[in-house]
Amino acid sequence: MTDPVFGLIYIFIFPGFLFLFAYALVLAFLDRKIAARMQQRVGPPFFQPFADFIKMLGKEVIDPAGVDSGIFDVAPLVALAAVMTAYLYVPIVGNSPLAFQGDLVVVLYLMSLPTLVLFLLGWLSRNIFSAIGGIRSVTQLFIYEVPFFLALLTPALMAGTWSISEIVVWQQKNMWFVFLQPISFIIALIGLQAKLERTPFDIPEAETEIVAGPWTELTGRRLAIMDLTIDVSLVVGSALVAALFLGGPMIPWAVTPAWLEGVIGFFLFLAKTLAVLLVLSSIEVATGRIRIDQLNDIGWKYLAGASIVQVGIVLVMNYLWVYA
Amino acid sequence: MTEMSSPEVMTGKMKEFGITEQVRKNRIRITTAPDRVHYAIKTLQAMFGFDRLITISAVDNRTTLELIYHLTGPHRMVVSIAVELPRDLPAIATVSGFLLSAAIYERQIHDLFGIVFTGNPNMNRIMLNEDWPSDEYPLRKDWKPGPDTFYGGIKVKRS
Amino acid sequence: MPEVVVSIGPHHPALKEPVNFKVVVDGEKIVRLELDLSYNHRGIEKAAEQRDFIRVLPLMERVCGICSHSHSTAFAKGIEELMQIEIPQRAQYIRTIIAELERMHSHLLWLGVAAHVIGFNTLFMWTWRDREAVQDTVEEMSGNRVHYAMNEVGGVRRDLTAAQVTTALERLPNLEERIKKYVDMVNTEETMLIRFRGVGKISREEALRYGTVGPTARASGIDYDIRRDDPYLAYADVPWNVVTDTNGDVYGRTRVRIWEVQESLKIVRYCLENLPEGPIHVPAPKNAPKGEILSRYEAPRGELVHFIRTNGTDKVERVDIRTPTLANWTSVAMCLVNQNLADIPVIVAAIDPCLSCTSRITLLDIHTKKTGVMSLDELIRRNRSRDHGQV
Amino acid sequence: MSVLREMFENLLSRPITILYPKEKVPIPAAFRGRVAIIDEKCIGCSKCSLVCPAQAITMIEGQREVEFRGKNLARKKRPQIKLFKCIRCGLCERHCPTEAIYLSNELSGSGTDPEVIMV
Repeated sequence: MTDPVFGLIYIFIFPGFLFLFAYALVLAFLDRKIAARMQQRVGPPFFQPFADFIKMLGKEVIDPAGVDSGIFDVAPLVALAAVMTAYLYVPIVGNSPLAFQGDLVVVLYLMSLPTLVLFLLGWLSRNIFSAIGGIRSVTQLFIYEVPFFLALLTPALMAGTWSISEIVVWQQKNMWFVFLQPISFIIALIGLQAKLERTPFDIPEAETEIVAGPWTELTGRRLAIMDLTIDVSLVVGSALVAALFLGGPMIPWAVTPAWLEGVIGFFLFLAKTLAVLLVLSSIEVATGRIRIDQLNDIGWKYLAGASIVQVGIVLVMNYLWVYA
Repeated sequence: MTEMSSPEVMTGKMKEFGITEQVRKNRIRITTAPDRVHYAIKTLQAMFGFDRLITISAVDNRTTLELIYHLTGPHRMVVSIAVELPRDLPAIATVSGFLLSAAIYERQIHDLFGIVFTGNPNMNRIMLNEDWPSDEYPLRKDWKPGPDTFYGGIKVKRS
Repeated sequence: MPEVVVSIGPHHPALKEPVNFKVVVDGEKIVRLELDLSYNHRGIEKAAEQRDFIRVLPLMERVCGICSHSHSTAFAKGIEELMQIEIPQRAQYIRTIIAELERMHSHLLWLGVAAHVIGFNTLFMWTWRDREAVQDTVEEMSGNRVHYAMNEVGGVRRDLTAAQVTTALERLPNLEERIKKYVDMVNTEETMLIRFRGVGKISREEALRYGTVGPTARASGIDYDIRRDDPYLAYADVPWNVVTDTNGDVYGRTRVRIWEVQESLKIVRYCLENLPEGPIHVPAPKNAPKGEILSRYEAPRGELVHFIRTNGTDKVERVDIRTPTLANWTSVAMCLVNQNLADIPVIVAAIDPCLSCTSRITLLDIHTKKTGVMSLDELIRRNRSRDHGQV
Repeated sequence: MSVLREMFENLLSRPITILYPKEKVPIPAAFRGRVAIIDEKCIGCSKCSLVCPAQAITMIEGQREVEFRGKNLARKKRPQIKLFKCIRCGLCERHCPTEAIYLSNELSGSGTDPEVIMV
């Protein structure tokens, strides 16, 4: 990180925020298009998410009676900022220069900030639907957080390092974690689906029961930013799962011209995130919303149990591997 | 003991309630006095197995208000018990005690006709809006929408 | 969470039509429910008394959008019976065809809505895509997708040409195969089972006591079906059977409705194949003789009853419409107690409420000052008192 | 899971939606659209205005020589239709002795002012 100009470009332009926003909107479009085509509908044009974002930015901002509009403006920004900083540590084109020991834990923490912001918005907007929605989003957070964290920490356990980039390097030398730890991969996908509050787990935003949950009173630019937060966390989540389980943007054999390796790595990253997106979309299309108490049973009985079993297996493999 | 006899026999047996006539293959019509309605319905339930209330219909035949209870049972016969009520003070005991589904029908008739069902625990509005003038009953023949009274909803110039 | 009143109000995404539930919720459990109907009441019974028999039929059709043919047929067949005129066999068959097509499209629409209510939008899109086949058939026969205007006192207004019969028959096999797929989807699809099984359960005795009608009652094991108990139109000589189920919950109602769609398809195919020749209309007299009749009809949602009294003129003296949804409201109120808040739309959608049927006088949304509604605990209190033998 | 198989089949097949402005929706022959009057045939008997449930048809002045069943007679009135009051039930078409008024296949459009007169 010697040359500041390269650092600025890295953060702001190419694999940085500009690319992040563009890719978030592309993934949002692809998600809606895949879901539409699976239901034999035509689906939106490619610029639809961008058009929604711009339109909502222009819409009038309505403050419900008795609501502290200051916090209502700041909260979505906090959520967006958290998720964007999480993005910096995820390897896009080869290792991320900002990587440090323990950035996996930072990324996981920053990823769960939007849910807390949603709860705050729900509680603040003095409307019974959003209050119930906010409580549901936090209840859901407690349920899926434990298995999700365990599933994402087992690769770190096996690779012996807490930095995502080093885990990716480890995977180049040995096998991808999707083959070594299949249970964690499945739990990571389910946890990601729950974190993004997509259909089987969109209990907080159940439009047929509590109108739009915490999102009810969000209007204008606040809604635009919160939507962008969810799209960005879709990119960060799928990039995280791609990096930890599908080998990230690295290729095993060295390629003579150094920059070519970066380009191939980038396209690998795109391919893997799209694969993860396809899985997430088909989960969304194939299932209906479950109730919060059912989620409680499934979450603690099956997900948590499976992730603990997976941790056990990883410890045994570590033990054998170290002494093999 | 629910007697599964033929319609003609049933009509004969029901003579005791009042004027009985067999309208169609499986329809029997009984006209009784208001105070014998409970007794008639309860015996029909017990003796002839008419356990389901289809509906309660109300008709305003200008001189009196008429209530007709339609009952049916597993034997697919339909009996209609008609009761005449005086126009000025129409009141009758509720049947929602032993026929639970009658609660909504009675409240609807109370809203639209003004027949008071004594004993129905929840006699408030179900069909009309809250600020409908409480003494006007729209489905009575002599009711005309007052030109100046406002019946809720949007103001419509009544041609 | 203290006890909180959640008003699933007159305007709510889950409700297609205005009904107001004031639900008292403790956390996610429902403690008490207050039900307020009639935001969509248009005074049809009063208006019907001022229209002669030709002009009253379009009004009867507009009692409800989805079951418009039910209302106009129930009314027309009541008047024809009072006038003692026998409509030709071909007209009976055409009315049966349109009635069963309406039942198919109403049930398929309901299946889509039930799937949408639990968030399973794929089935919602698929069922409503397949429903288009039924809608196209009906549009070719009657000229309109919703208000068919087929009925007239004395018969049917439009004849079915041979071309229409063949195109309709060609559509049925594909539709049958699609419905077959939905039947086993409903039985095996985990995402629906988890939300439908055991929700809003009514036992057979309770269903009888609350006076439930139609698929809701048949799902609890009561095999009441007016088409067989009190046969009208051409149902007596068409081979079909009444479908019942014993689960009594939303899952049972879904299965009953889908089996009914299969039965209706069989009826439509039978009627189309042996459609008798002959006239479609009999000249009806202008006035109906003095008399009264209880005309019963099996609408898609249950038993629809028109009590008609005529006084010798060309206008009806009184028509009292009791629609199936009105009869089912008591059972909804009862089976919602201590269910989850998330299940309200599922249980309410399970009786397939048709609000425009239930209420019939003009009213726009007035924010209610006094909640004058049937509250649930009165029902329970009286119910409990009844159980102790106090009649 | 049968749903998965069908989902991926749909993913590869063409969507079912008809892109309305480009591809036209096929309108069946019996479609009840906008009311239309053939002025030559109309004999001004005002049956349609009597039978119309929505009272959308009023009779206005309209002298014309009309030929009806071999005889020609001078018609004094002809029907005038308020387009957005018409509910397209087809009763006028049914009761017109000379098939002068009928429901065509065009769409009848929509509007809020019930007094709009169809030309």
